[in-house]
Amino acid sequence: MTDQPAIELVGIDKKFGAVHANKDINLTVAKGSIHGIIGENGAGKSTLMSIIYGFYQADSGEIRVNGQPITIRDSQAAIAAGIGMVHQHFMLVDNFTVLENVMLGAEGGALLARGVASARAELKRLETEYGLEVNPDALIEQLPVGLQQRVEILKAMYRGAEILILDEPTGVLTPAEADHLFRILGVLRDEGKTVVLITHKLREIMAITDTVSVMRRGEMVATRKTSETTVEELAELMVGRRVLLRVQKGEAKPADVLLSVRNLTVKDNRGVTMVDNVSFDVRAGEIVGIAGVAGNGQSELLEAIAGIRKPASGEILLDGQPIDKADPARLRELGLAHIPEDRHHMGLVLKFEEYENSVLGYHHRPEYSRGPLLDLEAIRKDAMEKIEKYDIRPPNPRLKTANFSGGNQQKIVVAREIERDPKMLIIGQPTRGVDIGAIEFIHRRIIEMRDAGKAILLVSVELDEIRALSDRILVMFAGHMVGEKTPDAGEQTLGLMMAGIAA
Amino acid sequence: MSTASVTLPRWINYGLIPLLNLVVAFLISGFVVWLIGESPLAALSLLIEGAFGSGEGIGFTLYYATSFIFTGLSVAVAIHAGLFNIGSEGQAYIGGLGCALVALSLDKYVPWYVTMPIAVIGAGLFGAAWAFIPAFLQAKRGSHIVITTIMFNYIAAALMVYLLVHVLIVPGKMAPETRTFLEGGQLPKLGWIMSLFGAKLGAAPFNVSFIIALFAAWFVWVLVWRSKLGFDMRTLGISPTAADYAGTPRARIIIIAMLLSGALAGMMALNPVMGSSARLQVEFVGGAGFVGIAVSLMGRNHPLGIVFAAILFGVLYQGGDWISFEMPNITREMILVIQGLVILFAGALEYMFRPAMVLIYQQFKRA
Amino acid sequence: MEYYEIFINVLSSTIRLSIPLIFTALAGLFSERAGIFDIGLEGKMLGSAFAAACVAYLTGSAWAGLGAGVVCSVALSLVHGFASITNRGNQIISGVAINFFIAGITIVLGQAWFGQGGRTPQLAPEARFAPIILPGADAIRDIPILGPLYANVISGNNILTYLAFLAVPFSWWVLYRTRFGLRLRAVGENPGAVDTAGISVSWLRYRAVMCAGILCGFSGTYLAIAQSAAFIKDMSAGKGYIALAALVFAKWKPVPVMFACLLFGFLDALANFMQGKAVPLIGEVPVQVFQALPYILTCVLLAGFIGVAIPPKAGGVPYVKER
Amino acid sequence: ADIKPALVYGTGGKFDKSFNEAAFNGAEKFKKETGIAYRDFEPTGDTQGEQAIRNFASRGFNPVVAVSFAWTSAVEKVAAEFPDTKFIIVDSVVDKPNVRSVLYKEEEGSYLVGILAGMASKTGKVGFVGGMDIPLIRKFECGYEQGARAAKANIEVFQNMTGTTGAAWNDPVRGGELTKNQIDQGADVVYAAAGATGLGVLQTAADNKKLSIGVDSNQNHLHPGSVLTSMVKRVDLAVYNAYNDTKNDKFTAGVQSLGVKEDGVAAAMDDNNKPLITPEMQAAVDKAKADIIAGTIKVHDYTTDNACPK
Ligand SMILES: Nc1ncnc2c1ncn2[C@@H]1O[C@H](COP(=O)(O)OP(=O)(O)OP(=O)(O)O)[C@@H](O)[C@H]1O
Ligand SMILES: Nc1ncnc2c1ncn2[C@@H]1O[C@H](COP(=O)(O)OP(=O)(O)OP(=O)(O)O)[C@@H](O)[C@H]1O
Ligand SMILES: [Mg+2]
Ligand SMILES: [Mg+2]
Repeated sequence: MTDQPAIELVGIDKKFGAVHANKDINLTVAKGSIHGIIGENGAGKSTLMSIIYGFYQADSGEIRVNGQPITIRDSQAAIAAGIGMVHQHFMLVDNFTVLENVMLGAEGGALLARGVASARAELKRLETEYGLEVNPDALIEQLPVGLQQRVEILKAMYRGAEILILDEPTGVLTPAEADHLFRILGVLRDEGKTVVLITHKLREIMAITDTVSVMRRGEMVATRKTSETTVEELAELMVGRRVLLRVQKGEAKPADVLLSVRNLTVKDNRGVTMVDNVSFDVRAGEIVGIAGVAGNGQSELLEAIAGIRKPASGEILLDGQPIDKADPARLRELGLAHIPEDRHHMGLVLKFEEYENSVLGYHHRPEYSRGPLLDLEAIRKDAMEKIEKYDIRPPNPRLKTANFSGGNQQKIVVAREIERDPKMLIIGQPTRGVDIGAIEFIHRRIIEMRDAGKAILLVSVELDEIRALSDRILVMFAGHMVGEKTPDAGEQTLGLMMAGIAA
Repeated sequence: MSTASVTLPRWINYGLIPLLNLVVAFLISGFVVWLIGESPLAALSLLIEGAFGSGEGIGFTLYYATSFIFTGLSVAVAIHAGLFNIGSEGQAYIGGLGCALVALSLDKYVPWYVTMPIAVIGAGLFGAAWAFIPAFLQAKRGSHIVITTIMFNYIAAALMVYLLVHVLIVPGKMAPETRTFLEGGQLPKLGWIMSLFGAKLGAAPFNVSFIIALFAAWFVWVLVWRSKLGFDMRTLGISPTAADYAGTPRARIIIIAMLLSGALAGMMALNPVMGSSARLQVEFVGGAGFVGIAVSLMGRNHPLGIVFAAILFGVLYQGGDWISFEMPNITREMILVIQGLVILFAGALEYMFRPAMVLIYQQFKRA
Repeated sequence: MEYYEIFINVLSSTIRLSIPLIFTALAGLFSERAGIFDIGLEGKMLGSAFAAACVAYLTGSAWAGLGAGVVCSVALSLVHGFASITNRGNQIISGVAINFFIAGITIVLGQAWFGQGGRTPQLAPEARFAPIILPGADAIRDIPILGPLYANVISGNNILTYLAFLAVPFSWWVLYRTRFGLRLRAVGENPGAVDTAGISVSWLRYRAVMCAGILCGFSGTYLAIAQSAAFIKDMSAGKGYIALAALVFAKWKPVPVMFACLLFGFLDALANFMQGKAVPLIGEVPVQVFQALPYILTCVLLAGFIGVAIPPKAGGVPYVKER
Repeated sequence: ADIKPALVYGTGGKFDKSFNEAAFNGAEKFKKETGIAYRDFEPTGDTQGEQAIRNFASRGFNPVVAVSFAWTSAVEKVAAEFPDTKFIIVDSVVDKPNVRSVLYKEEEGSYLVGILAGMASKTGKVGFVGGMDIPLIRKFECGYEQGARAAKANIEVFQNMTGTTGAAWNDPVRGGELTKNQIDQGADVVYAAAGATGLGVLQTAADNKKLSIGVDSNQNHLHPGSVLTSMVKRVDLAVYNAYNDTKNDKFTAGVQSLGVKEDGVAAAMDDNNKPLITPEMQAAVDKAKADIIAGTIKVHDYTTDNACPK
């Protein structure tokens, strides 16, 4: 075999309307290597990979596979070229079996009957060869995320991928599961296959990649041999300036209990128990962080406390009075503010103008209304004040919210919830999809709130964020609180707890 | 690159693009006319002549427009709450019952200006009541409101005929209709408005309900863009999850929105029942409820746009009658054809020309 | 009249009235399982009925009529596809538009061509699908129980009736046993999965709506040239919507769809049968009650008092990759 | 006087082989005889009649004939607006000095065909399928029932109405289903008074080798050998007379009701149904006719008390 690079990108450029997601990208991935790509959220990593996989079309630029320039019009072409991809957001049919998902698009014949047999055989082979075991007849919706991801990998392998792209595969995995994944990737590399691994967790990069490329704001800013670089250098490249990986904060002065959760059980829409008999307190003047891998019940817990999801049993007390029956509107009255995990679908109405979102949920308040009508002057004035105070750009309350960038969108939500000066603040993924500048800003605001004697409950899948902000850390696994730790607890111990291996 | 997230100036979004859609709809209609073997241009000039040729023509145009304003608003209010109410037809039909009952019981005793407000309420209440069950089923049971409202159109038809044939009919009369209302149950015509422009209204039943319609349009504007309820409705309509987060009571908003929608549809009955025929007749709605869908979409669900779109359809109806009279080959259902095409191009295909627009627009900006 | 006879009569009437529903509901099944809602079934049915009647009248051949019906309905499906797949328009609005357009155009053309108030001329027997008397039907007619059942219910229907009942297992087979079916079900649940598997979402959905078109063509044809002998304006009379309700009620599954449609057909038959008869306990009931009955029941069923149905996940949502 | 006659049909179309076609024939007859052209209009929806009538009047057409009760209120209004124009309304009464209202004693005609049905029926069961459920149609049904009884005292009469909206005049599918129902229940003669819906009735009767009775126009030719007779309602007379009288300045306002006596209604006899009509039947019909004219038989009119004697 020639040692042509597996993938070569020349001048790839991609715009999404106003957003310049990829700017003239050049990249070379050597055959038989694990190539890491890091970058802030929104840097353009997924976009770039989706272009290689033929999911998006580049506006301009050339793709070469094994030295051959090829045009990848759709994923079919990519698959034909031996490229497989595990997407950041899984591309599985929930009510299909593993087998059906694997076969989809590679059924081998107009009738299913024949394909099924061979597919089973092939799955067996892959299982034994790479230790990718999963029951072929299980329904996807009944599999834990870890296994779902495995199905995605199987899909790629089944199609005989020589080049495997994984887009932030570890976001949904415990450290232990991640390590298992990395072992598999190692095997693949030794088989001569090429792996492209996207993540923004530096630790993982250092752990298994041979080469690493850094993206920032849609540009490819650097490529390094992993052995010749350091975490600090990468972090700096990623962000464009020195980063203080820790936020300064003084000692917490916890006062009396504000929020207390008692034997809370919450089910999701499918009726599956996601939060199982959980109890904890949050005191005024402290930040309680809930660590855990995505999908272990944190979302449901937040929604239950915020009054969006009715608990199955148990009780929630705010200032001693039960609130598990109250709806979000009522809770705001009681001084409980909520920064939701998903700003695009919950925190904001993207089609609204900025000023409308700046009062979403509070628009019934007397100061914003005259009788049954809205008091637009008051609202716009108020919105403008927040825009200045939080440096939201562009400073235009009449602009459609969708046209603000993620970080600025997040600032709109944060401003709205914090400026109401609540007693209790519950926060989900405060900095997801937000650039570092905004991250620091938002972190500082949160600390200020604490020092102002507010009670704060913080949920984040970013362990670093949890450790940076929290005064106490609760670890959640499979709907249970598996334990409490102080921020100085080691990543190792927390990681084990997140994996359900009690500490 | 995708043009979807490029923002265009208002005059293109709300002016040029709807206009383009409309033009295409008309071109195809013209083709149909040609297919029948008549001259599209002749038809067009007849359309104009019929609709604007005389004070009477204009009167009829505005008379039809009045009904369409009501039904258009009815559809729009529901759409803003994310509901597609195809039941305006039936709600208007039942609204007619409410309006007629008021007229029948009061016309002997009081003058029209006393009857009217009560009739407005009666019609509104009955229309709202008819919208309630589908609303409730949607809110509490999640049953598809599009289908339920259609079903309720059929049920309304059966109910009304039963009442007209067996209860409200004047004994010994053939036609299933109520007795003619007396003065006190008839809405005065707006001849004076016409005479301001030196035109004569003639027999056209253009009446005061037109003014009520304009008032309703203003009311809807305030409701949707200036009131807290409207804010809740729009939040729910655009993003139900955001509504949950904001603590907007979904079920209640859905029901309120549908009640308002039904009430507006019901008030439409004033125009034909008290304003024109002065009696309740079988099938008096005559499809106005469905026209409301086209009107609302044409008008981008905005009251002002709806008023204009309603007048446009008034022109189609009046002019259409003229055409079908002069060109016996072209029946009045031609309007349904145009209606369908307008809904298709202004509604389902509203973005067909957008990418092109964006590119052209960007060319201009460069230059 | 003797009860078993009544039963037989209502049953045969039920079947006659269910056929258009079955074809139409199956049409909706293909479309909605692929994630394309189709309120336009009503219009497709009406349009194909008109096309079938015209062509059958002109050519004097029922089969030519069927062909025309199918072509017309497929063409309409493509319009719906163009609006909702290619242009990502609102599927419900597109369907409603088609319904209006057809409701008008059929009358306009019909009146212009035949001058019978939007009707098409009566068809000669050979231009219609005549009842097929199965072998031995008359022979065993007088055997108690089985005789009437075979002679009046099983035998004596037209070819389309038998096709409708064949279409049910066939649809099941296509959906669950073929590659096309697998992909079709997938695209209705998660188009992304189909797309990343290298399959064109648009083309797949276009094929799905075309299947819908073909089936609707059959139902329309049945209305015009099998069940009756001409096209009559608005002859679909809301059957398209009722078929949709049946589809929801049947939770988007072929065999249950058939039973749901038979149920609605039965109601209609009962409505006709009960007219002018005294209902036990209640006594004489106004005609209108029976005429409204199917519509009322539709709502009752949709209210999901028989268990709520979950539509295909991606249903009604246009597939958008780039915001 | 020279006149400009106009004609507005009922919904259902000019060539409905029934009601409207009869009116059309009347106008044609007048045209043939006098050479005076006329203008006609086919509304396809209930909302159109009024404007059509007004358009004719305002264009100086005179007289204007509106066939169908559906245009009652329309004529009422327009007649007031154009006092010098003469209007003729069929099947309904409008009390205005310039309006002639032409009514038909459908009960009498229906009585005659009822007798034929009663005599032709072997099962002792006959059927009636009406269009829209309105008093007018009940009137047909009632007369039919009385006639059938007169022929066979213990006869059973099934009756169905097709629908509750204007669509009921235009729904042969349902008409056919209802007919099939009645046939399944044993009816072997079915009388259709349902406009175009009737076509479905006659079709189904023919398909099932049973007898049917047409209405308004002579429909015997539609399915020879299956259509027993037709209750012809001479709408053509109303139109023809209206034009003629106006032409000869003999127009009279007020109510004209045409029954058996005036030849306004009759049971159609021609070569198409000759084989089906036995001499006894013929005799019975002729006798009934005579009795009605003589007044010895009084056929009850449903619309007088909205009830039918059982
Ligand atoms: N389908 C889309 N339509 C419009 N804009 C998009 C789309 N996908 C991504 N973008 C924008 O393109 C930019 C790059 O997004 P992308 O998902 O590639 O970043 P990323 O590096 O993968 O971020 P993350 O680490 O959060 O996955 C962002 O600004 C995002 O908002
Ligand atoms: N849901 C959305 N709909 C439309 N456009 C969006 C959406 N989300 C993001 N965008 C577009 O993507 C652009 C960048 O969004 P993104 O979330 O990537 O922020 P970013 O690039 O990370 O910038 P920031 O540093 O503020 O986070 C926004 O300016 C916006 O125009
Ligand atoms: Mg990404
Ligand atoms: Mg971002």
